[in-house]
Amino acid sequence: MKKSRRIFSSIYMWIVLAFFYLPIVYVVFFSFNSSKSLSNFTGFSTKWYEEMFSNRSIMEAIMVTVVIAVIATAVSTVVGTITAIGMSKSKKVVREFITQTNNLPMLNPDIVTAIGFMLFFTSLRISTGFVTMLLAHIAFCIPYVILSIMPRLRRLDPNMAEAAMDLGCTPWQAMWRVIIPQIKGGIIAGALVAFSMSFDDFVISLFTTGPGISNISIYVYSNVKRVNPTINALSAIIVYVVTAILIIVNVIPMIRDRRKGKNYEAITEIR
Amino acid sequence: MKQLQKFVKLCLGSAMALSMTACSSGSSSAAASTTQTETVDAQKEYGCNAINVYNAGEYIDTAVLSAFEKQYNARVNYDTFDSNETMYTKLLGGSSYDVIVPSDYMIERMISEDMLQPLNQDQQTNEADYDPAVLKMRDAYDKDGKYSVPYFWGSVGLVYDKTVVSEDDIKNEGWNILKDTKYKGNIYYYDSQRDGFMVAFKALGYSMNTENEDEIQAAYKWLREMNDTMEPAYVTDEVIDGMVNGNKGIAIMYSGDAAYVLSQNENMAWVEPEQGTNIWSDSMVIPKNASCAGLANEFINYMASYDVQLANTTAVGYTSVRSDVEKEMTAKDGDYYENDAYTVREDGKNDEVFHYNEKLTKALSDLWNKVKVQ
Amino acid sequence: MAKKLIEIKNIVKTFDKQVVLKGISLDIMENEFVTLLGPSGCGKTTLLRIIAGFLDATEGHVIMDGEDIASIPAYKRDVNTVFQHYALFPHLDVYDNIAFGLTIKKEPKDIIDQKVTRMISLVGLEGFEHKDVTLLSGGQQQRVAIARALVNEPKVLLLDESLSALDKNLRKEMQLELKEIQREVGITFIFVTHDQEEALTMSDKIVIMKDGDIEQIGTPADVYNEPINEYCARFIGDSNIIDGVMKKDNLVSFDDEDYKCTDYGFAENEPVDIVIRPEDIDIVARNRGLLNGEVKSSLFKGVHYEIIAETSSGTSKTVMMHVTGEHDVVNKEAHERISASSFMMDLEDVASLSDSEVIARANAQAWTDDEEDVSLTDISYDVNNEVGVYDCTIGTSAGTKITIKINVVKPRAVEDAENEESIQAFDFFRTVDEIKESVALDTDLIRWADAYAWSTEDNSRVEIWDVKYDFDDQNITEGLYPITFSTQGRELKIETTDKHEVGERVGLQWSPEDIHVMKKMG
Amino acid sequence: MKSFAKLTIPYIVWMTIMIIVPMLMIVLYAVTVQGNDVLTFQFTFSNFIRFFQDSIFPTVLWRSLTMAFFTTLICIAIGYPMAYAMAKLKPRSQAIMVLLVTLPMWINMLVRTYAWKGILSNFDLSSEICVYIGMVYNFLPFMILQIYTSLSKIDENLIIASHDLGANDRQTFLRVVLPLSLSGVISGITLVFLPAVSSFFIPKLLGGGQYVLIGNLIEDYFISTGDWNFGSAISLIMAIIILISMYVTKKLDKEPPEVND
Repeated sequence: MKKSRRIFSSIYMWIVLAFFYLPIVYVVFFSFNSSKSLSNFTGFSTKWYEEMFSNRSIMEAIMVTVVIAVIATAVSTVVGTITAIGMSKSKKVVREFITQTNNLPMLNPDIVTAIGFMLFFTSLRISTGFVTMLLAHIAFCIPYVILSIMPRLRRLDPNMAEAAMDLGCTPWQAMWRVIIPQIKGGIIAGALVAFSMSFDDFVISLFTTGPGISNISIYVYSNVKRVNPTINALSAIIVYVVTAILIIVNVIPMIRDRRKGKNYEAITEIR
Repeated sequence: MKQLQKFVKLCLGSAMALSMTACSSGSSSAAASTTQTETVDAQKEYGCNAINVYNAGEYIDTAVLSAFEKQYNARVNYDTFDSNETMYTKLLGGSSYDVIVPSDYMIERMISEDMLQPLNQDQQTNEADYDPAVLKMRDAYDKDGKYSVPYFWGSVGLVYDKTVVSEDDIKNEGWNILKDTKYKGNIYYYDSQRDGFMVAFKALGYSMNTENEDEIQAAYKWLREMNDTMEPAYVTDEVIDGMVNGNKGIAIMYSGDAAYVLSQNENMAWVEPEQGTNIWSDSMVIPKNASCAGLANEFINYMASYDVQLANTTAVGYTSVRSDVEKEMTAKDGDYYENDAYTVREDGKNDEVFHYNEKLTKALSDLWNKVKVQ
Repeated sequence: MAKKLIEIKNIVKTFDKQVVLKGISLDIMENEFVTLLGPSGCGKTTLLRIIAGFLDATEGHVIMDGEDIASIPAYKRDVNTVFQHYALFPHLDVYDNIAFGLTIKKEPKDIIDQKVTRMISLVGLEGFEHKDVTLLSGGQQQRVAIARALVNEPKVLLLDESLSALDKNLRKEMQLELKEIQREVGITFIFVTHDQEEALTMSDKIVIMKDGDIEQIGTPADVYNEPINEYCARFIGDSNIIDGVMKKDNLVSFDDEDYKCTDYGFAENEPVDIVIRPEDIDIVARNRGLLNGEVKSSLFKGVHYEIIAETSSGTSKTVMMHVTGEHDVVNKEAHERISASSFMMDLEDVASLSDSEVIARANAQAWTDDEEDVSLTDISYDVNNEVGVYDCTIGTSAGTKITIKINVVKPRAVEDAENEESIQAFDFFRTVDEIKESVALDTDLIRWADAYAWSTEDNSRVEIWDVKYDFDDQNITEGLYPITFSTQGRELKIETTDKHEVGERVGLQWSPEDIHVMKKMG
Repeated sequence: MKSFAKLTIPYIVWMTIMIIVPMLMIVLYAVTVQGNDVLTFQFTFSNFIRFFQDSIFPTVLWRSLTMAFFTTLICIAIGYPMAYAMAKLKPRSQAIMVLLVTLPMWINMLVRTYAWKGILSNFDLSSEICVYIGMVYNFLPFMILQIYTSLSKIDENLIIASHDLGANDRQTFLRVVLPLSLSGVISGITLVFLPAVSSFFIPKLLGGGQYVLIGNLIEDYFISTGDWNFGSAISLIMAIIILISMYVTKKLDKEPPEVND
């Protein structure tokens, strides 16, 4: 009986996973279609990839997405880290104020945050574009960075910085040599979250962008009205890159573990 | 901030260079035909070398943009909008464009709100070749083309699948076929307050420029009934592929999109109901806050030129504003020979041009949202 | 005698080819408090889980009331468990935790209420019925866990290291209370622990386990007084365990002396382990006891003193320390000073000599007039792989230099055949200041003399236990000083109520029945 | 450590400008008349009155809430067994499963929704079902991961203890596992319900223009109609309702409901 239940639950898991991967496989499959159709596979071709790489708007959208994600990640990580460290040593009132305010963009629906930015920029007569989009991205990324660093700081011995300074560190050295190394995990996690938030963002970008500046999401949104197989190619490429990165990040440590001789049976077990 | 912008431009520039080389192998006739023209250095000539262009979606052969960029050693940032209203709101939101392509009534509104700058007439050289009917329409909202140069023109009508919809029904019912329950769930309704209401007004025999509250309410009621009984899909540019593939039986379409659909699917037919329709034209204008007006003027003139109009009308199916291009397209070996939708009806006695009317626009926008929300 | 309740027959348990239980057989009586005692990994918890039904035995049977319970799932067994960290349900309050088992059995509400209330008063938690269990103290949680198990009226209560999470005082208190509860409810308790004190206090029967096997079963008195081997002796109580030889019946010998005992039945000259409990040794005047010793340490433990007496010394080696005066080299132009000492080294170490090793051994350092440290960058030496005296120059980048001697010698180790140990050390040079500045002189002396001791049996390292010298390090002057390094000798632990000073020479006395002789292990 | 406390100052300034002020702008727009300059605003409640006067807007709001509610329900129904099955795997397989569930989330949401558009075009499904598929697809991983996290945090000993006290598998699940995993379900609800209420590109892409939700309405009033005041009022109403429902959900977390079997 137990065995049949295990078989049932693994079948169930594979069905759910199939649901998750169906559209991804579908879009990758049809990105190699020789015709425009999304339902008939008429032959293998890489022409949509060629077309995509020669499409300036797509290439620029990718560029904008990456540049914004990189800058927003860098800035929000630095600001978030510094602020989190400051918060850990601040009065409770200040800490609460920042935490609560940070919750706003995270609890608010994206669209509300987005129109907030839009109203803000227009009221100040700031013409929207790359800079406004970047500012908005930085603004919604920082709370996530702080959120992922704070728990690590809380776990830190509160006397750590004092101990470092007692041993002759300046406050800055204490931060660099003692605090930051210990919250590194949180900082990296925060940076990753920030990057993926920025990379995937659509709603906030849509409302804060200006002439000639689109990221991948906006490009897809404004070009799906007509059948546009270059979007399949673009999607497929995102799938390739994400998969490759995740495999590198996740599987390599697993293989390394395996070499050390841990749990050989694990991978075969899900089947 | 300046530094940052510079950096980004640099990045974008390199990406562009990469794509440009690939682009140059593009197949467009426009690109080929403009190569003989002498190149101009925009930076030297106009003090700037980049323009932001804001046009309706599916409204251009993008190859003409690369050709322009090459010829003027400039950069064109090309964005598209769904509706005139979206475009207008975007401008209010602080986006600064150099060339936009709104419809007649929107230009009327923008002129009245002092949002446009006059064109440099010295740079405009194509007026002589324009269709007189188009110029007549233009003069109604922009006397002598002080602010605008027409881009495309057309009407609104019904595209229907001859294998699904009986020709008699269409002829007899006109717009009211959209309420014929025989075709329930088989309808694409155009998602635009102006066109949406136009159909209702015309079906009821009213003017689309009415200010009469009763007539507006009657039209709203017509639309609600249509919405509640017919389960239409509200679409914009999706309708093009939808009808090419024959997904639904009837669609409200602009004549240009219809011409393209007809050219792709021989089962499709076009009709402009006798009850009358909206005759419209879209024109190129330069907003007050344009940052590169000189090059914008040049761009407008370029877009109105024979080669470019030919390339664009070939690609998208909208009717050219140039008589010579229009003639070529409808000639025996033209792309739109005997294509009903390509030639704009000029003698419809119930046909109207839409005029901007703040009160009406406001009322309609609210009512239109309510219609769509089933 | 009481009725047999559980019969454990030849239980074998393997996990991934690793044998955790090697065939355990054990009888447990009704109303008995049994303790499974052993270090972590000995299989005691596994055995408990097999009884509870959380694990299936690979081989063997658990028979309860004459019925093999292997096929009965955990939730149908008349057995309940108090878990190590109690495993209280955090989403239920005290009352609901205790009532859990009864609710599952769908007992009527009033019966549940009655039983739970009784349990709550049994464990003394009146007034805590609706407290959040996560907010209780460790002792209170413990009581809830016991009540939750007992309310089901099991035939057997299993306790898995149940007291280990409590602090020491509370643990003592709970030991008594557990015993009290067991007497009151009159059921069998099987208690798993690694704490011998808990086992001795509460149990009717102690089962000492090791590596998946039972070593000894007996009453607390049995296992305390008559451990069957070194392992059991070490596990139960503090013991002096000495390697010895059984000369003949009633005569045992260790450290070259014969002692009377009451044990017999061993082969002649059979090597054995001897246990003498610390409380059985009396301290008497020197030469009045069975053997003499010197008090090495004396710790006051409240009621008694715990004294360590050394009865025979370890292996030792004496070296000379050459104490010299100031020998800083001063470099006026660079405002620097440098100091270093000559040193001796083992010929065997020459091959692995490095710059940093030279600096460390020579205790070389350089500093400016402002007492800032200066790094030593310029080190040159030419040491051949043979015995001899070599020059070595150490200097800074500013050109401040000092020359020292490196004396490469063949070490002469002292070997003690009796103890099977060797020790070696070198003469060395130091300045007065270096000795005065030393924070941990014994450690420094060992390092400076490169003192090292090892077992000649297996070459393993033996700790240098003692450093003896006869100078006052704060008032030392130039000259030669002998230093003796030695390893640990025979030491006996004694518990006595009399106070004895460290260094006191005493006699030690016990009676023959205090010696317990055990067979050598496996 | 006063010197470290000062490090928060730049962010407090930034936060005030970039988070608080924009939120206040929404409130300001919501209570003023259209066409005003920021500085000469004219206070009004008419935007709110307009919203509630016309049954249309509350209808859309209600539709969005019910849609989000059912999306959340479906996500729990599919996600709970999935998370449960995952938590039962061996640790290494769990890690791989988590990776497999996470991977699609790293791919742009629009891209994934666009992919569904292609698949769904092959079937003749009502636009409502298409929107549900899109919603569930996009938000299910959040639910699974939240529930999985809370399930994998449950001390194995509690389950053993439950068996020990006489509960069979089903009783153990209902009385121990389920109540203890409720916090994961609750945070899953937060992560699904909230974005589902306001989602606008999923209905737009997959609903074929036939399915208007509150997010679409807001987008419309901001992007095409250009009535930002009314749009702000709608957003404000939505935000308040969401905050209230979040508050209620959080309350639920504190007092797990009685389980009767």
